[in-house]
Amino acid sequence: MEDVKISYTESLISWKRPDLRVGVPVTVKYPLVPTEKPPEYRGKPHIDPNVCIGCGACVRACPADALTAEWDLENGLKSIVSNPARCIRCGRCEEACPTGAMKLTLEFELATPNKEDLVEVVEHHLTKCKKCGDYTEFTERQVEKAFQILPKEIVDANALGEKMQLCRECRMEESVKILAAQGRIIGDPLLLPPQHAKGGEK
Amino acid sequence: MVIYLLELSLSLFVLGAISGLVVEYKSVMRLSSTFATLASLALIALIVEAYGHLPIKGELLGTPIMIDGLSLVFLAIIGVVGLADAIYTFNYMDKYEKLGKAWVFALAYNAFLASMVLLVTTSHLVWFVFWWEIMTFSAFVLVIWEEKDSLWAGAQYYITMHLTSTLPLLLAMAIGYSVVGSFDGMGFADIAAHIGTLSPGLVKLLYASFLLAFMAKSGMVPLHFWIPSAYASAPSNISTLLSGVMEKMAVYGLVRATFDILKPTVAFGYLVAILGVVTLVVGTLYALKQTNAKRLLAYHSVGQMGYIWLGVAIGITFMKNPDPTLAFIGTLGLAAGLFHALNHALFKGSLFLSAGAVEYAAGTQDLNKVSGLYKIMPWTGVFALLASLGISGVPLFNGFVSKWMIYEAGYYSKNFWFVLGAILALLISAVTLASFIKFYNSAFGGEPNELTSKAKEVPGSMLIGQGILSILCLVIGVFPVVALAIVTLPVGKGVITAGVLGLSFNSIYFSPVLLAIVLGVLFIAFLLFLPARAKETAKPWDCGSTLFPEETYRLRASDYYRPYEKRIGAFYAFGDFFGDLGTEVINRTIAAYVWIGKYFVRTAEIPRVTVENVDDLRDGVTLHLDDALIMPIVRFVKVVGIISKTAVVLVLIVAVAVLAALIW
Amino acid sequence: MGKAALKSVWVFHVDSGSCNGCDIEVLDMLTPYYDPERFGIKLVGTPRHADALLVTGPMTRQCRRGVQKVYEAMPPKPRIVVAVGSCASSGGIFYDGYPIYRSKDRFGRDRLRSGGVEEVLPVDMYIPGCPPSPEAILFGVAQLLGLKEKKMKGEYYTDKETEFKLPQYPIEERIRLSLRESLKKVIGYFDRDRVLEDFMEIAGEANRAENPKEKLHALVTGYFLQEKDSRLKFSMKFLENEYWRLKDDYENKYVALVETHVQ
Amino acid sequence: MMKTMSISVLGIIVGVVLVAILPPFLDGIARKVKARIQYRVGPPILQTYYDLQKLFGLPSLRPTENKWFRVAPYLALASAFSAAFLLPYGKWVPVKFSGDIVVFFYVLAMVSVAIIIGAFSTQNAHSNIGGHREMMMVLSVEPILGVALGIFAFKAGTLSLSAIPLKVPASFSTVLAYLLLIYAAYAESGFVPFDIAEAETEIAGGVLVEYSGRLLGVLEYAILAKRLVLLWLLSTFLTIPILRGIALTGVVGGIVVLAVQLILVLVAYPLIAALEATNARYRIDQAVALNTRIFLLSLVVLAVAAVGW
Amino acid sequence: MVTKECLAEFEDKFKGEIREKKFLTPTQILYLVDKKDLPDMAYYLQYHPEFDESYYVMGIGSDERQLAGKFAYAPVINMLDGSGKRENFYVILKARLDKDNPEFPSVAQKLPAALWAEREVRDLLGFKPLDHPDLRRLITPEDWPEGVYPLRKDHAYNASPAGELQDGYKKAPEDTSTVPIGPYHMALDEPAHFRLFVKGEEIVDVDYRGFYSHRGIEKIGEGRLTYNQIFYIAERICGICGFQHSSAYAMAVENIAGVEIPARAQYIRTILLEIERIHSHLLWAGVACHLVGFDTGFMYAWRIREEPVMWLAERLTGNRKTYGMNIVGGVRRDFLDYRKTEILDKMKQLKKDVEKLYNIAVSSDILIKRAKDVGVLPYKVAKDYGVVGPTARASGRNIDVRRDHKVFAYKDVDFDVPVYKDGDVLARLLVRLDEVLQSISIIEQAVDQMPEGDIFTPIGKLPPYQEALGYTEAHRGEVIHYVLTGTNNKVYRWKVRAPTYNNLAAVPEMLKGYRVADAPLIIASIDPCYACTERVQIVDVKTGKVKALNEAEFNDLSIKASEEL
Repeated sequence: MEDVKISYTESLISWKRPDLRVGVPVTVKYPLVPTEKPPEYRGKPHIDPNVCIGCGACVRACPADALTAEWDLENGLKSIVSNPARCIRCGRCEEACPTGAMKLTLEFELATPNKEDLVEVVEHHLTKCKKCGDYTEFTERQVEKAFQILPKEIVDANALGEKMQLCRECRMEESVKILAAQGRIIGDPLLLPPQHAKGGEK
Repeated sequence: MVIYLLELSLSLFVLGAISGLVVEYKSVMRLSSTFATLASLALIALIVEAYGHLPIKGELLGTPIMIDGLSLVFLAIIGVVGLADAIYTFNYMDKYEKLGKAWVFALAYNAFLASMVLLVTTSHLVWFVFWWEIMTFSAFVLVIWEEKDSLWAGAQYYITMHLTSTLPLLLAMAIGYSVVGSFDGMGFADIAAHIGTLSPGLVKLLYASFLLAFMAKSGMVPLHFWIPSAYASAPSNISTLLSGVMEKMAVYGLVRATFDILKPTVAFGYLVAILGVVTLVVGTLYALKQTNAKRLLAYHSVGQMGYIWLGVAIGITFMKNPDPTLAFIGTLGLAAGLFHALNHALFKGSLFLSAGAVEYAAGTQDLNKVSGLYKIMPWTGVFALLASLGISGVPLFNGFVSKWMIYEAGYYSKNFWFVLGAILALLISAVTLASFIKFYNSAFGGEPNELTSKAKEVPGSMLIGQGILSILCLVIGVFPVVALAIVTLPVGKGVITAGVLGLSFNSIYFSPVLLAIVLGVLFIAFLLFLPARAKETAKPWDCGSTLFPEETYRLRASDYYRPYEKRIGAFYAFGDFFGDLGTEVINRTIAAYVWIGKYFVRTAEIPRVTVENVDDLRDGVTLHLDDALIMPIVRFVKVVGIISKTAVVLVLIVAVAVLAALIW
Repeated sequence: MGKAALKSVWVFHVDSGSCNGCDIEVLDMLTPYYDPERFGIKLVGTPRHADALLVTGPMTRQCRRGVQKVYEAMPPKPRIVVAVGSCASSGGIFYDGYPIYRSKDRFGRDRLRSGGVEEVLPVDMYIPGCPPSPEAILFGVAQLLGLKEKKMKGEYYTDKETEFKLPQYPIEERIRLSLRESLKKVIGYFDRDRVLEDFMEIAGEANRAENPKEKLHALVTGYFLQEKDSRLKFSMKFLENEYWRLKDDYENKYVALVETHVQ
Repeated sequence: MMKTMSISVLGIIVGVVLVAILPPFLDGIARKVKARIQYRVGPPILQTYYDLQKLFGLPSLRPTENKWFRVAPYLALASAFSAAFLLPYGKWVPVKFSGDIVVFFYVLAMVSVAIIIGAFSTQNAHSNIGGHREMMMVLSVEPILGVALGIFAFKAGTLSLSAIPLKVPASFSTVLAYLLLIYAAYAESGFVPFDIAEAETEIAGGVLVEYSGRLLGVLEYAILAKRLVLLWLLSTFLTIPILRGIALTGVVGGIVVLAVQLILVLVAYPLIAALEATNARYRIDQAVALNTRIFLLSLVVLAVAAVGW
Repeated sequence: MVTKECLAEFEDKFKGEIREKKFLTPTQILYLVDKKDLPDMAYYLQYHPEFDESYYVMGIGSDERQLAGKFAYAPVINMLDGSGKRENFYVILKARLDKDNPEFPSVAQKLPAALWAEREVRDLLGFKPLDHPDLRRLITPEDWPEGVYPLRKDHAYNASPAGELQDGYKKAPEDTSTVPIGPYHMALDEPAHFRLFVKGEEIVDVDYRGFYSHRGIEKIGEGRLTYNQIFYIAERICGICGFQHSSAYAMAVENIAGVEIPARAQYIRTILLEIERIHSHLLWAGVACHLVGFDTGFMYAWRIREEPVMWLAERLTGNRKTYGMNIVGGVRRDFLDYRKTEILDKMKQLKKDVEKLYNIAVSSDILIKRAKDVGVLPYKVAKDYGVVGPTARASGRNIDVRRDHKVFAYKDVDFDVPVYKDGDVLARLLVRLDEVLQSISIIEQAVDQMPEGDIFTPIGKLPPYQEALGYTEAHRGEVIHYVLTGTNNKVYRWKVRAPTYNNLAAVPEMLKGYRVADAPLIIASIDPCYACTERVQIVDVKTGKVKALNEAEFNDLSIKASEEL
């Protein structure tokens, strides 16, 4: 209540272009002095590697394939590759990201003579299937996150803790078993954000 | 010596004329043009010889000869243009080989040149008229050379000449006779001496008849309609002579008649000036519209004659003015007019030769159809450009100097009408430039198209012919003193006696040499300092389009200056109306001629033969067993027929006129 | 290309099939606010005069020949090519459409996202953006002129090197995610995180209180007094309701779930 | 004698050098002024020098084999500078003779002629259209110049460029003649409503479309130099009649006149730039129509001069 | 509901051919008809005496072999009553075509507006319009192989087979020279190739090859993207009218889903649409000034476009152009209060600036001279070609989708639709400047009236194989999208008709008889957006002529009039 930090809207209202000239030549001083874009700007997307869980929701949301997922099932790696050279700045990745790792920054100074400079890779390790030893399609962080989201009760009730550690085939087998045993589908999609549900499905 | 050279020249012409006896076509052409070349050289030698010994009087074949400054100017024109033209003819006439009739050409061509030489050297009105008629007729024969379409143009020319040139001259002769009383005594000086005894009405008639005769010959405006078709349909070497030389005879006649026979009066000067200005405007503006190379040049001939007449008119108006400044202006004007006559002969001659070369190489006169010839015919291109710049009056070329003198004279006259004339002349100079930019660029600019890519550079002799004239354009442009030495002869020492002669063209006046040095030094300096490093070739920038028809990617000759032409559309509508009227009148007259001629002379009923191939010949003249033998006779009969027909009509007209005079 | 070239670069603009967003931004760059003429940059009407090409668009097959012609029509030196926009840099959203030109059969899904202008011309400067704002284009141009250094460099992270810490929030993660999702309905994806942050701060405080429901209501009311923006108030109100709805909902569901499981 | 000679030679050199180096500077001013009118910062004043320096350093492409294409820019530049030799600088005139004003305008027209022939030597309709527009401009402007000269001939009694300003009397018709001259010079220079031959947005640069690199630089320089030369003429015509007394006295007077001429040029250029910035381009038929109308009006002025006003 | 009696007559007249009648929405009627009388039906509807402003909108071709075993071709007519008495509606005449031999009688032989549409279906789907006056290639690249039809379902969306270059250009008429405008020309911001056949500077004939920007958007939309992603490619159909396209697409999908989006979302869309219109019109005004060499006008227009408008858009949506604001069921960002005040502030500033621009434009003598009586498009031709937007309104056509079909929040705000009768470039300029002022007023009203509430209604799965139209009035005219849903969140057929598609076909008509110098201005005067259109190519002027008797005279008169100036 008594904190002095400016509220969100005030910070937006108070924003001014730093390099604006007042007077007859209206030309901005940029690029001679640095400038910045308004806080609402949709700039280059950036993945916060500390927060990214490698779920790939952004990849699925991206209409332009600026974000791709590279799978290396041999070494158990899943890389989210972002290349703003293709990015259309629609912000769907930001919208879809369940962890807030993907953000459109205010960065607009992307020009470069070499496209290598634009590539952004976040590499994730995949978990291993408890049953067959192959790599699953879940990253380690993804599993961790899943446990954070799911209420303990549900995890326990559906034995999800086990299932998350299985590869797709093994999981299918399990599910079939349970389905056969119980005659119904378990898990409430309401409890999972839809994107994440999609991410998990793959 | 001078007379001897004249005789030499004439006898060479005669040799050329009879070289038709050698039957083989090409040999005839080579032989006759060689003789014509030699004759022209003899003429040039004559000029050199005569310079400084003027005037020279003598007799040739019983006719009185007088060579004065004025004659010399025109002898120079005949000599130089004749030389170039004869060299050009050496190969050019090969084009018409399948037409045959080489002997006619040899005869007519040499007679044409020789008659003009005699015309400017004679000092006798009767002989003047006689040579005038020979010139007219031989020109006619040459104009209708291609027979097909040119026949009508030739008829227009010849009959116009009959009515507006021969007839007035005959009338003038009659008046002269009435003054002097004997044919022998009809030297120019004699008539001039007796002119005072004439009644004012007859003097006016004399003025009018001379004016009419020379107007018609030089194509002054109401009587200019025969020029484009005649020049365009004649072979190019003939067009060169027609435009470069024959037209000038009218100027000679005008100056001679005005200053030697009559007196230069202000009113007459104004009349000539108005004719000149109207002609230069009409002719050149019409030229702007043309897309046929030779028609364009022909209209320019009309226009440039306007300049000459304007110059002469200034002379006529002001030379006798008591105010020494104005008298000097008059002298300047006359000198400018004569100078322009010489220049016009040079550049227009060269241009007609170039047009002929283009036609020779590409097979068409249509400027819409040719392009990129510079790549194929670089020399012709250069010569055409030099001559184009000359006629456009670009500094450092001869046209500029004479035009500049005309403007000077006009502006300094401080007479509203003459200043207006000078302004119009200045405007028309720009129009000329525009027109020649079109002429040169549509033929030589751009890339070769389907038609022109097959063309080849013309033979050397043709290039020499063009080269002589074009290079003279440049030489005279940079060193006008060379030409002024001749053209000021009549002003200073010849027929014109003006008090002031300040035409020293080096310091206070325009100095093209200085300009040339400045321009040349700057130009070369720039070139050396910043040489054009254009190594990589590229295709013309077509906005990046695919499958683009490159051939149509340029302005066609008919497209140039359309907005401007539209702007002055009213002028063209007006002009066209009178042009149509004139054509209608002359066509009716031709019809009448033919009708009357037919009535009196039935011998020359020879079917008109279109000679495209051997079959054509057979169609027309199937009865004759040997074409090669019979055709000359057929042609001869034809010529005789024409002569007798026209002669009959002429006699009839004269008779009626005399009858009318008697009754009156 | 001497020193003078840096003070004077004439550019020709080529569109290789772009949506014209970039084209307009290129033109926009010429207008008073950005005025590249102060660096000697001028837009010219023919490639003959141009030192640099600004190419936009994903390089359609129909355009390819024209673009090549433009390139060849430029003077042999310096022939700078600038790819403006994401399409020009990589083919953009259109990269694998059927009329888009591709040399060989590259599909454009490699890390460099090959595609666009580079398929036809050697590119000297990429300016990605959809469309790049005039400032972004100016930045690229300034780099060409040597006024600026490039800012981007490739980034490569692996999960082993970075420290992963699951963020902890005062409310349950699943409820947070649900709220975040439904907040899109009310205030849109852009503002939702900040609103949610504010809410979570309040909710956390409320959760520590004895009667969270009342406390939260009180705090939200307090927030109302402080915040002027009606939309934020509206969403705060919405969040409060939604929060309790979800909680209750979950309780009910969970109870039902447990019950069925027990069965 | 030697001293006056050397001073006049010096004056001439100063003048010609001014004409040689000023054009890009003036263009720089114009660009700056235009930029300011458009609320922009605009290029540095010396920008045109940078542009030209760059162009001079670049190779050119050869879209045609025609030699004229390569010669034309140099000829244009040489012509523009040759015309500069006829102009008075202060009291010093490099070259003068009677009637040199006619030569002056013809030599300037040669700039256009060279450009036009260069433009037509290529197989490019844009360039050709540019050439024929330029020609039409020359065609329609020339008579107006002619009338102005006619009036000078009437009123000043001379056609010498250096003598007209010394002799021209102040009268109604000379004022109109001045206006005509200014109009004609403006139109001939190809400033904005009349930049029809180079219309970038219509015919992609028109006469310049095929030129590149150094040739383009030379051509641009020629065009700029031509503008300056015309402007210098106007400045002379305005300055010397006013400073007639000073102009005829000594070296100092000459220097003063030269300075005033220069200042006038420097002042006039921004004005022209402002005029350029606030006008759209005419279509060629509209320009021709305007010019012919002015020509017809100018004939009235000529009559006025003939009457003696 | 649609005025019944008007259609009763139509149904009666073509009783034998109409198989089925279906209301897609209350104002969109689909008739399943036999192909035989297609031209007559379309003609009847376009020249319906009571719906006097009706026009042919587009022809949808689709490969419905997976659905119905046949191809389908469907001309769409916008039934507009100029007097405003009746409710306006769209009629879709869907005809099924044989799957092996997709022939149909060409509508274009009766309606020139259909010229392009039928060339398009020929190119992209391999249909065979019988008796079409000009069946040259329109859309596919010049080196696209013959016989490969990219929009057929058996063609992969990313397959790009190589082929030989084919010459589909008109031969230059006798005695003319050819002046290319484009593909790369200063006057065109985008590639398009106009081949002007000129005599002097006068244009006698025109050939047009466009579709340089054909990027296969519809196919990508049907192939790679889901229906939610299509927004972003729809937005990139055109960088200027992106939001119009995305809104029209959204509207079509929402029509299929049968949801009414929240009122607040409608208002936000309206405001953004108008902001887009303002920036586009100012852009156009600037370009028009630029084309006639009036650089200060250009700079002025673009300056006032930049500062209030573009920067405003940047703050409202995060980007200057591609707003990325739409989603099925609503919008993605909300307008917080400060954004609303910002809009109002900027609009106040803009209003002053625009009025000044208006004065500058109208007081610039030469600008008026250049624009007056140039590029005249008579009312009749405008109707025949189905010209839309400001171009149509400058020719006296009183049509405006915003008003006529009451889309989004336009039903709640007051605005005028400026209509000029002159049909020249000047009229188009004035229409646009008037519209900017109208737009400002619309925005002000919309901001004032903006209701509270949600901005987005979530929509689950779309029902498969349903179709509907969505439309907005873009700056250049009516944008119309047709969507046929598929399974798996995909779209089965998505057809876009941008306004320039209709307008461009009429450009050669406007060009003829004017001069090369006018050409850039005339071409620009319809505010062409090739990127929009090109999802398509060539106008044949000669063959595509359906002219009023006195049109030639009319043109002559107007040319003369322009010369007088």
